[in-house]
Formats: sequence, C-alpha cells, structure tokens
Amino acid sequence: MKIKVMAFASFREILGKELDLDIVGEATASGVLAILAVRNKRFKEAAFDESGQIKDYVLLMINRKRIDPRQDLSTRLHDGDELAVFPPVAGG
Amino acid sequence: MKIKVMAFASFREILGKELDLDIVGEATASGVLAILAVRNKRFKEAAFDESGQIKDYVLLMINRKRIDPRQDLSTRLHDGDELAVFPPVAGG
Amino acid sequence: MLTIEITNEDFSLDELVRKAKRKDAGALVTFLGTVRDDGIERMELEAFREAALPELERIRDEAAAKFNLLSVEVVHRVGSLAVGENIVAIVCAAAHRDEAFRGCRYIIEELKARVPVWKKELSKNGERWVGHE
Amino acid sequence: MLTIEITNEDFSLDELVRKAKRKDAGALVTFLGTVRDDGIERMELEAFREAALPELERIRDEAAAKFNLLSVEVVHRVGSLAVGENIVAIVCAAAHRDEAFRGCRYIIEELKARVPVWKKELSKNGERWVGHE
Repeated sequence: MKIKVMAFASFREILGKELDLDIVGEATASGVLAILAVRNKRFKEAAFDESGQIKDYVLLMINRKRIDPRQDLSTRLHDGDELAVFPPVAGG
Repeated sequence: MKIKVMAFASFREILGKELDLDIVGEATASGVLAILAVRNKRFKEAAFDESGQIKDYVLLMINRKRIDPRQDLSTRLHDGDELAVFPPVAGG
Repeated sequence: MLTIEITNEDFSLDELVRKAKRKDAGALVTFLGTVRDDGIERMELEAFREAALPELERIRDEAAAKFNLLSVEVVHRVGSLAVGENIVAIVCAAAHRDEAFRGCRYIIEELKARVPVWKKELSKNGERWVGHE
Repeated sequence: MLTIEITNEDFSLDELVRKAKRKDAGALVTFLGTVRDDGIERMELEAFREAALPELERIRDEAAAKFNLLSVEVVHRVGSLAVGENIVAIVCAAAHRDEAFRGCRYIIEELKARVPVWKKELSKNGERWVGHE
C-alpha cells in the first residue's frame, strides 16, 4: 500500500517535501508517524515528546482534511492516501 | 465694512459661490443672514422657518471655524471676515 | 510623507501605496469610495477647499496619534464623476493590521461627518443634494 | 469575478481593484500585508497550495455570505521576499463601507488562522519559522 507523506515548513526541512512510503498490511496515521520517527531521528525529536506523544503543535491532514491528533491518529489509511505534516500556519 | 459670504452646495446654487457685502455700522452673523434673506427670497425660504428662525440643517463658519447657530449668531464680524453658509456635509 | 489632496484628477492606488509604504509597516489598509449605481447617472462633488484641507489634516493627525499610524495618504476628488469612478481613497500604514484597519475606518467616518464636501446625484428624474433634510 | 491566487509574482492593487469594481459597489476595502523590518533581511513563504486554495475559497464564500460582498480578490505570494515587499492583498467590494471593512477583516483573520502557508524570517542571526512554539 502506497502512502504519500507531504511535509511543510520546519518539517519539510527535516523530511523533504514528499516521501512515498510502501507499507505492508494495515496503515494508520500514527503508524506512518512512527515509521517516520524510526527512519529520522530529527523528526522524532521535532514531533514527539519524551513520553512518545505527538507534540501539540504538530498539525496533520489526511487527503487535505485536518485531523485531530488527539482523537484521529488511529484513522485507517488507504492505498494512495496522502498524509500532510506541518507546524502551525503563519501566512498573510 | 466688507464681509465675504461664501456659499456651498444648495446654497451656492441660490446665492452664488461668493458675495462681497459692504455693511454700514456693526455686523453680526445674524445681521448678514437677514440681509441675504431680504435680497434673495429663495435663500429666505431655504434657510429660515416660518417663525424666522434659522433652520436646523443650515451650517455656518466664520473664518473657516464652525459656529453654533443657536448660540453664536450674535457673534460680531470684523472688516474682511468671511461667513460661509452650507448644508450638511456629505463627502467620501 | 503624509499627503492630503483635493483634486479633479483620478488617482492610482499603486501610487498612493508606494508613497505610504514604510519599512516598519506590515499592514496597509485602503478605503476606496466609488460612485455607486443606485439609479443615478452621475455625481457632482464640491468642496470648501480652504476649510476641507485643514479639517482633513486634523483628522489625519488624530488618527495617527490614536492608532500609531506610520503614514496616511488621503485623496478626495471634486467635479463630475460617472458611475464606478473613484471618489475618495484613504491609505493607512501601521506596524500591525488592527491599527491600520481601525485608523482607516476612523478617517473615513470622520471625513464623512466633518469635512466640508458635498455630493449632488444626477439621475434621469432630476438632481438631489445628498444629506439634505 | 472572484479570483484567488497563490503566486511567486508581485501584483498591482490597481489591477485587483479594477477586477473587483462593481457598478453597485460604493466601497472597496483593501488589506495589503508587507514584509516588516523588525530586524529581518528577507522572508521565505511556503504554501501547501492544493490545500490552501480550497481553504481560501471557503473563507471567501463565508465572507461573501456574512457581509454581502459583491466581489473579492485575494492574492498571496510565496517565495523569497525582501523587506517592504508585498505578501498578501485582499480586496472586498460591497455596497456600503461597513460590509467592506468587516468582510476584509474577516478574510485576513481567517487566512492567518486557517490557510496552510508558512513564513520563515531570515536575519543576520539566523533563521526562524514564524508561529512555532
């Protein structure tokens, strides 16, 4: 199953703009974040606190819709889905 | 004594933009308005009500400073003074 | 730096904004008043220029002090204007947007209440001075 | 009629206002955000374009409905910008000024809170993403 990860701002600097992950079996948002943390120590430090919780400032979108990192991390992902990871927005 | 009267908007259409009045003896704002009313019936109808009071919507400036038509009509005018007569402003 | 103009000529917002820009300004708010078609064909604008300019200067100074404006540009047109034409532009620059919005709003409200300028609407049915009883 | 753009290119307010003008509009309020010099040299702007455009469209539609806006133009720049350069412009046209002011304010507030765009400030002392913890 292919999942596209998109990262922006500080997370883009750590992860790159786009990553294509090939995941065996079922995939969830938290599962993808865990894979990213294993592969990239800087991402782990930027996105997770010491107890392994996602930090409050990390924002997530699945297929361009915001998800709540406190409730929706177990959301099931499907082949071709896109998970976006970014810090708080600051435009304008 | 020379008094310059300036009129704007609907009052300009009645009185013209500028009039130079030559007044003998003392002059007050109300005195100048009375002279204008005598000389110009349309001005009298536009500016005064039936009891001879200045209508509420008439605005006055002496030397480009607003005066209150309820209190300051007896203000003494001096040679070279300028009295402006106009309706409520509506710019912008 | 702080320009106020009453003019027959049209103006460019790009030009006004260029004059209003400051390095320490992060927000510029512009109000543009135009001749609205509510059944009219033209509008004639008349000003008591010698009284209007100092009144606009007072309003600008009040707004600059109240809202920490870094610069203000005001242009008000007089003469005969067709539907859609520009009547007035106010550009306020400030460090932050709240100040720029509030300063710009203050200036247009005070301008409408205090500055000796008058409008006459001309339609097929005749003409009418705006704001009369 | 209602244009939304995320672009590397600079823009002209005169051009945006020309597009926003309506015969039944008497008031156009413009917000222009610029790179403010608070010790920085440049700013880099980055957008998640595919998510930002639909979010801007939702904000525009909300504002148009809430404040009876007759037209809205929004341009947001991305890329590397120097101090004083334009970042964002929002033009709102309405029949009356209260609606135009409130609509424009609504759009910039919601844009800053909701639209996936990020700024990095570059100064002599290094670089910093704006809005981080």
